[in-house]
Amino acid sequence: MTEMFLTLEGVTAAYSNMEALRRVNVQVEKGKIACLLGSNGAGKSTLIKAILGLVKVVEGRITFDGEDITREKTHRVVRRGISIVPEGKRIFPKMTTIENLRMGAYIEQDEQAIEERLERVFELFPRLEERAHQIAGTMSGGEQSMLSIGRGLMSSPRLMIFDEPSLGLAPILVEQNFETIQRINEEGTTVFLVEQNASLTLEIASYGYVLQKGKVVAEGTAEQLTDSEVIQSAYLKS
Amino acid sequence: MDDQQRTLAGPWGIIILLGVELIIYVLFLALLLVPGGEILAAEALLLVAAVFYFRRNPALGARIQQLFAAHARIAWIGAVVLVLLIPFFIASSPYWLFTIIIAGLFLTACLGLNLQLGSSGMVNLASAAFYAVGAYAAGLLALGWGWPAWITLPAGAVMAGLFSALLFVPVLKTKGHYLALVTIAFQFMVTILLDNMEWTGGPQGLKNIPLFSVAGYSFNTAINLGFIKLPAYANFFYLMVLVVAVVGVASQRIYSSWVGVTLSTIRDDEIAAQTFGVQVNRWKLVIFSLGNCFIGLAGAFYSHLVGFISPPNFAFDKSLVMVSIVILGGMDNVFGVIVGSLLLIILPEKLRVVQDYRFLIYGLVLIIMLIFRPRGLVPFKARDFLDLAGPVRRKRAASASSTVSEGGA
Amino acid sequence: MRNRFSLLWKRSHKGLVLTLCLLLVLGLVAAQCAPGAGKKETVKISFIGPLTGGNAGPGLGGRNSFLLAVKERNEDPDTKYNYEVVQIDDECKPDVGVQAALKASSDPDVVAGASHYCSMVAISTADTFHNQGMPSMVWGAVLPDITYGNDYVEITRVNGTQINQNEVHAKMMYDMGYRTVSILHDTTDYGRGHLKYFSESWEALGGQILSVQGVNVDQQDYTAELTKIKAENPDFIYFGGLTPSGIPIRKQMVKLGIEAQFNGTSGIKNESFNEALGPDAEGVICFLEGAPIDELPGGKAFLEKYEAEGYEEPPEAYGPFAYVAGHLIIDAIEKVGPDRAKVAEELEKNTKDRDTIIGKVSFDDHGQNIVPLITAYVSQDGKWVSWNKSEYAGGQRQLVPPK
Amino acid sequence: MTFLDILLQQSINGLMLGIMYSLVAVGFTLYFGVLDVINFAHGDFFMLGGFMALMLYAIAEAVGFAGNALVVVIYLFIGSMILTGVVGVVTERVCVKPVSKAPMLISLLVTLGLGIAIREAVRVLYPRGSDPKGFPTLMPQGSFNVGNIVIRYENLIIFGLGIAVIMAVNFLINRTKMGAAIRAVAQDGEAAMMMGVDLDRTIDITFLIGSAVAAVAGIMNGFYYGQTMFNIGAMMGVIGFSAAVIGGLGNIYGAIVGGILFGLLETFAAAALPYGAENKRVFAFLIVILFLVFRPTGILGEKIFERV
Amino acid sequence: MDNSRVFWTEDLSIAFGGLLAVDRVNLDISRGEILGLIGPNGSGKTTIFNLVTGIYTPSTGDFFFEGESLLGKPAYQIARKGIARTFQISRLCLDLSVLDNVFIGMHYRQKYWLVDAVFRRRLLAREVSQARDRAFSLLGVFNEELVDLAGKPVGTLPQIDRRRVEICRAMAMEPKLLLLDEPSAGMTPEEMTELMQDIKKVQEESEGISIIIVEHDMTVIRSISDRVVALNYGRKIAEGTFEEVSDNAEVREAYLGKRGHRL
Repeated sequence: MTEMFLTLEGVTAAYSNMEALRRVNVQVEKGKIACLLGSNGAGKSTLIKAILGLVKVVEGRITFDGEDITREKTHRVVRRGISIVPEGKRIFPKMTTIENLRMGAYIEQDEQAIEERLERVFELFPRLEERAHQIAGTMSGGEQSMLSIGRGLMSSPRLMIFDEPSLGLAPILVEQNFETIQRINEEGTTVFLVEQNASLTLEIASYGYVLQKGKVVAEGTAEQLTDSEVIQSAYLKS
Repeated sequence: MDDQQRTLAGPWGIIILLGVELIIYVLFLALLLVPGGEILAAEALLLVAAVFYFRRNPALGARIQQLFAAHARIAWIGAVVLVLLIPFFIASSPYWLFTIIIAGLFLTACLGLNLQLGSSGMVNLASAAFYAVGAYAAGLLALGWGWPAWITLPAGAVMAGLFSALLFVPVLKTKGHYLALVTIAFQFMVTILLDNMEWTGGPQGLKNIPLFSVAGYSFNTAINLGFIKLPAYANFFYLMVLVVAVVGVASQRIYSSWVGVTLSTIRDDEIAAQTFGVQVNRWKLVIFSLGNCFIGLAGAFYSHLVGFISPPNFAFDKSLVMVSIVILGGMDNVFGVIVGSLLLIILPEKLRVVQDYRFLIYGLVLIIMLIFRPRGLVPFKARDFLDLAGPVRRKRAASASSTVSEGGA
Repeated sequence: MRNRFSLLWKRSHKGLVLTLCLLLVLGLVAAQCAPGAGKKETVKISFIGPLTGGNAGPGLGGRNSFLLAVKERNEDPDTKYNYEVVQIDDECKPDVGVQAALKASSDPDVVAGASHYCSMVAISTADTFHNQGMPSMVWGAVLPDITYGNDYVEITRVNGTQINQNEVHAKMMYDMGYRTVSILHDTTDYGRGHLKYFSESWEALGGQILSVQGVNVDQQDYTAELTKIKAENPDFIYFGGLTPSGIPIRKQMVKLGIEAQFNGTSGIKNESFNEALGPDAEGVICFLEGAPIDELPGGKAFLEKYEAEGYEEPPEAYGPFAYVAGHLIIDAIEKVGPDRAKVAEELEKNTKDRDTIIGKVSFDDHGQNIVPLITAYVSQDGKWVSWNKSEYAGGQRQLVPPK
Repeated sequence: MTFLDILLQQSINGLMLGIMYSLVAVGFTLYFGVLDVINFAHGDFFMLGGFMALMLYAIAEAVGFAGNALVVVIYLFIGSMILTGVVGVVTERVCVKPVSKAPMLISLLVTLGLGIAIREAVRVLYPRGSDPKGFPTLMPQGSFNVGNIVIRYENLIIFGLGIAVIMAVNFLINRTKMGAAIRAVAQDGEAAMMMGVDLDRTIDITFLIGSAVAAVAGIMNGFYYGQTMFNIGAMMGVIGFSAAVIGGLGNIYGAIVGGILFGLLETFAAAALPYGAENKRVFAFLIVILFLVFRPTGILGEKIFERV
Repeated sequence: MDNSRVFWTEDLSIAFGGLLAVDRVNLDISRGEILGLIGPNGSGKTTIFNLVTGIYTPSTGDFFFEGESLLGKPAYQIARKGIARTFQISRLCLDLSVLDNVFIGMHYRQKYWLVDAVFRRRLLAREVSQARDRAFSLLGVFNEELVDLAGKPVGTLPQIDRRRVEICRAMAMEPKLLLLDEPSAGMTPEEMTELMQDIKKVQEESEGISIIIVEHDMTVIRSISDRVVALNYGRKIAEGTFEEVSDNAEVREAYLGKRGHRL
């Protein structure tokens, strides 16, 4: 019996009349990397916002670690141990690198722990240590992406959600990011990876869902999905 | 439905329609003529009850709207007749007649402001300054050169339009909060300068501005019709109705024309408008000036109504009242501006019964109304061109539109 | 017909419609059921003044004094009528004033009234009262034009004008040896009026004006203007304006260490000035029309009665004038009956040498009270003391001497 | 007095005025950051702060609490800051936040209405609220001379206090965790929530700080000018907003620069221009308009790209 | 000069704060052609649209329409030359009716001015009548039902209809070059197919119109475009038929990551 960490049951949600989710069922297994694939506008971001309580969930239920978190306020959801690396990095542009990272550990009170985590992030991204006192908005896209991931790690989360970590990055950087994600997972954090880039994602993920126009159109293990026609026809190529 | 429609189209429909108009009219007159604050409370209660009622029964409201749409002409005639009869019913109270004239002036000015604020999205918190320009232009021309009011009235409007040029650059270069601040700053500059300049009479303003008179008939004479004696303000009232009619029809026609569509697009999305060939800057300047013309016209009228103007008449709080009228009434909506100006000019007068607490209540009412009806009392509705284009699509029009058409071809 | 109407008014609507009608009727009835009249015939008189806004202080003081006068007369068994006061706020704004004047005069029951503290408002409503034929007695506004700018029989004024005040002011200072003055005035009609009449009087005497600076009423900081004055080193500073500006000017003058006498006009003659400034008010001079109230018979009684009524606000400088206006108006009505034209005639023509708490009152043919007396006051130990009775006049204390 | 003396003296005057403008401008800047709202009632919080202090002083006198002046002053400042701050938070919750997502004009009008309500409430509820109210003299009244210039201890204290408050706010915003949350919300509210920041609480705190700082300015204003009045807030609001914009909206240093610049502008216009005293605001507002047109982001603001 | 070339850019570039969003891009399109513009998010497609419609001014480079340089011209003039566009995030005026939204596309053909608005109602009625018929026929190309919805505020319409209205608004300008920015965003596959047929129909009905379409959905691009240009990091990385471009290694890498060949 595998333990389901995060589950969405029949979740329907709407976001500014645009993207919508229709009765979505998704489960993330503890300690694994689950992924959610889908093209632009498929509703991936809405799904994440639904988990975080940023979008109104019309029906359905979201649970995390056995507890109902449907319609819970964002900061409470985060305090339960979910961390997010949002789409488009969403770093705080007028803060320095280190301030950004400290924001990531906002819910942590223990200064000692924060220092330790900072070191861990710097170990993971030596580049960030070099730029520790630079204003984040002036850094390159790749560095901002590292910062965003680093910031997500700072809360020492039990579940990390990545929203399109490949977006707008050079392929080499994308690969680096994915390697980092894999490493994070290996160190014990459950990962929910939401991506457009299917091939790389399926390489590191164990289980996946394909979202299209707000509905889950396919799911299965990474191998099943890689070979699946669904992905070929509905998502990537014609 | 068909049966109902046929009935509404018949004579019974007309009677019901006139009945509705009459009820509103009586409530309005009662508000003015019954002394004391109880009537205000009673009608406010009535209004709130009606709002809730219509919200729960939207069909009834829709049907009344259809009724008005079906008999637009009769509805208009009825309304005009009722308006023209107002002086007869309140002949005993020049005070209320005067207050209604003031409401009419604010209506004129706010129609101009509505062009800027409502139709094109340009914030103008300096409307009292342009009101002042119109008033002073009229007053100075009348006093200095002895121009008759018939010329100073449009001259005041034109001067206000010309003065708009002072703000042309800021209007194009700033938006939102920043434009608001520009116009506030301009407003303060104008009031301070009016106090300090010699040739505008300084703080003492202009005195003894001649009141209206036509061919020797002074508007300051009471009208004696034999069976009833109307106060002198009745003259001004009818002139005001004329001015409001001209400005109102012009506003409504601008709204229901290509120009209205263009302005709406500029308001909603300047960039999209540009990419469809709209000369956004030119339109903004034209409308800004035109709106100020209307405001200036109201100012000039005020000069000749009271015969005395001075800087405190044109302070920032007047701008606020005008903006409140437009926003509270409903932006880009001539009917909304009418409702807004009647409400916001008459309400403080009725609130006089609570004396000291008047402005506290006024402030609170403003906040509450804005929180609960941020789109105004009469919200903007999609323009309906289908009627204008003739009978071809009548059938379609009936099914596609639920709005009241006000632009008769 | 039921059928037709039922289209609009279904049965379910009926209850609501009925309730609404009932409510309306109730409202109307309630409105009409005003408290029943007493034995005497009721006559309405109006009081108009600033009851809200920045000038509400003196406005409310005037109102209370006026109410006191009316109360006295109503309690007097000899009066023929029962008087009811209609009080209206003019916010000290001309356009609101016109509406207020119209409201009062539109009511045919209102026979006469005391109106206006602010000059601008009084000027703007003169025409209105004239057109409506309602007698209006100005109780606080001081611009000469209010009475001298027209020939209306309806307009009278119980208080003096800026001209009287400034003549006396200039003369007194000149006689004491002051020669140079720096003038501050607010940019309202009130301040500019004082500037005009004081400059005329002062220059006629041969005094020298070092500088004239206008200030805005909503200003808090006057250090820039005062620093300039400090450099000019005048014998005294003249300020034409009201208390809200007067307090910070005096305060900042002290703080900047300007050694010069500070004189104000009637606009600062109120308790707030002394209360707010505390010891800094010491030695400030101002002028007010009329005799010092507590030196006249009846004046003390007025103050005591005012005190006894427990009004929240003090009567302020012009309260006694409003009080007198109330009495004069009622006197006229008692004499000629509640008829506007007769009352107006009576007030303007027959108010001669009347003894009041502000001294004798006589109207000239413009309806202006020719007050024989202007009183100088000096702030002494936190109170306005009339000059002649003060320790300054007695020599125990010293003003800031001329250079 | 020499020309230089006058210049120096006027500079002192301008700085004193400017420091109060700065304190009000800080509030505008904070609110605009976190809620994108221009709170035109802010000037009335400035006024309210002064009246709260007066009320607290009256209470202290009534119960016979009278330590030395320093204790009383501290009590007045802290008490008024708390009370005004609480009023600020309550009004934010009730009036400002519900309309912060509405079109800008609505929020503008609501805050203007709020300003009217606060002003009138003070006038009606405070005993004899329409009169100017004197402030107790609790500051040391001595002075010393540098050449011909008079420098008062009181001025030094108020100026020092103003600078200290601004530095404290700066410390709070830039050096504390709470401040980090406020800045994060200002830059990207949603991302801040994703970090676990409680958005509502952060906005509350911002209004608490903004109102409390305005209260400080209000009390300083009272001590410095010796009086306060219920209607001084409206003009202060407009000037505070102008100062915030001149400095660069959303930037705390900008608020200081803008406030002091506005104060100096007014002072020197009054002192140096012909008819300057009566027209100084005309001049100052003209500068505001020029700034808005030619450098809308203010002296210290950054350029913003409009995304299409 | 190739006469059939309607529009082309020369080394078009723009930088935002040091970042080259569009880097020396050369595009050209012939009369009647449909050009697909593809590339990952942030590769500069929309920015190119913003440049050639005059919303941004290029840092360097130039662009030509019918042989004439439009560099530095204000947006409304460029529009009047015959370039119309839609927006990625719909920029319709949601409070206005469908008809009003389409009318704005006809804005600059109307000779009607402020004075006419007040005094010449007959003229207006005539013009409205014509414009309405044109709008109806445009809306009718897509869907007869849209005609019935003409009086409704756009905000009440479903996503696909809004897209259609937006395209109608652009078509109402009778443009010679139409720029479509992700017309299918936020639609179901069925809706998308429908919309693509519509676009084809539009092109058939208006002879000779050229279309540049930015699209994420490869189905759309394949089915509709004559030629495809791929962008990455603001640079053009490939050009040719859909097959050529989609087989291009650099494109696959840009889209799918380095190991994209596995699929």
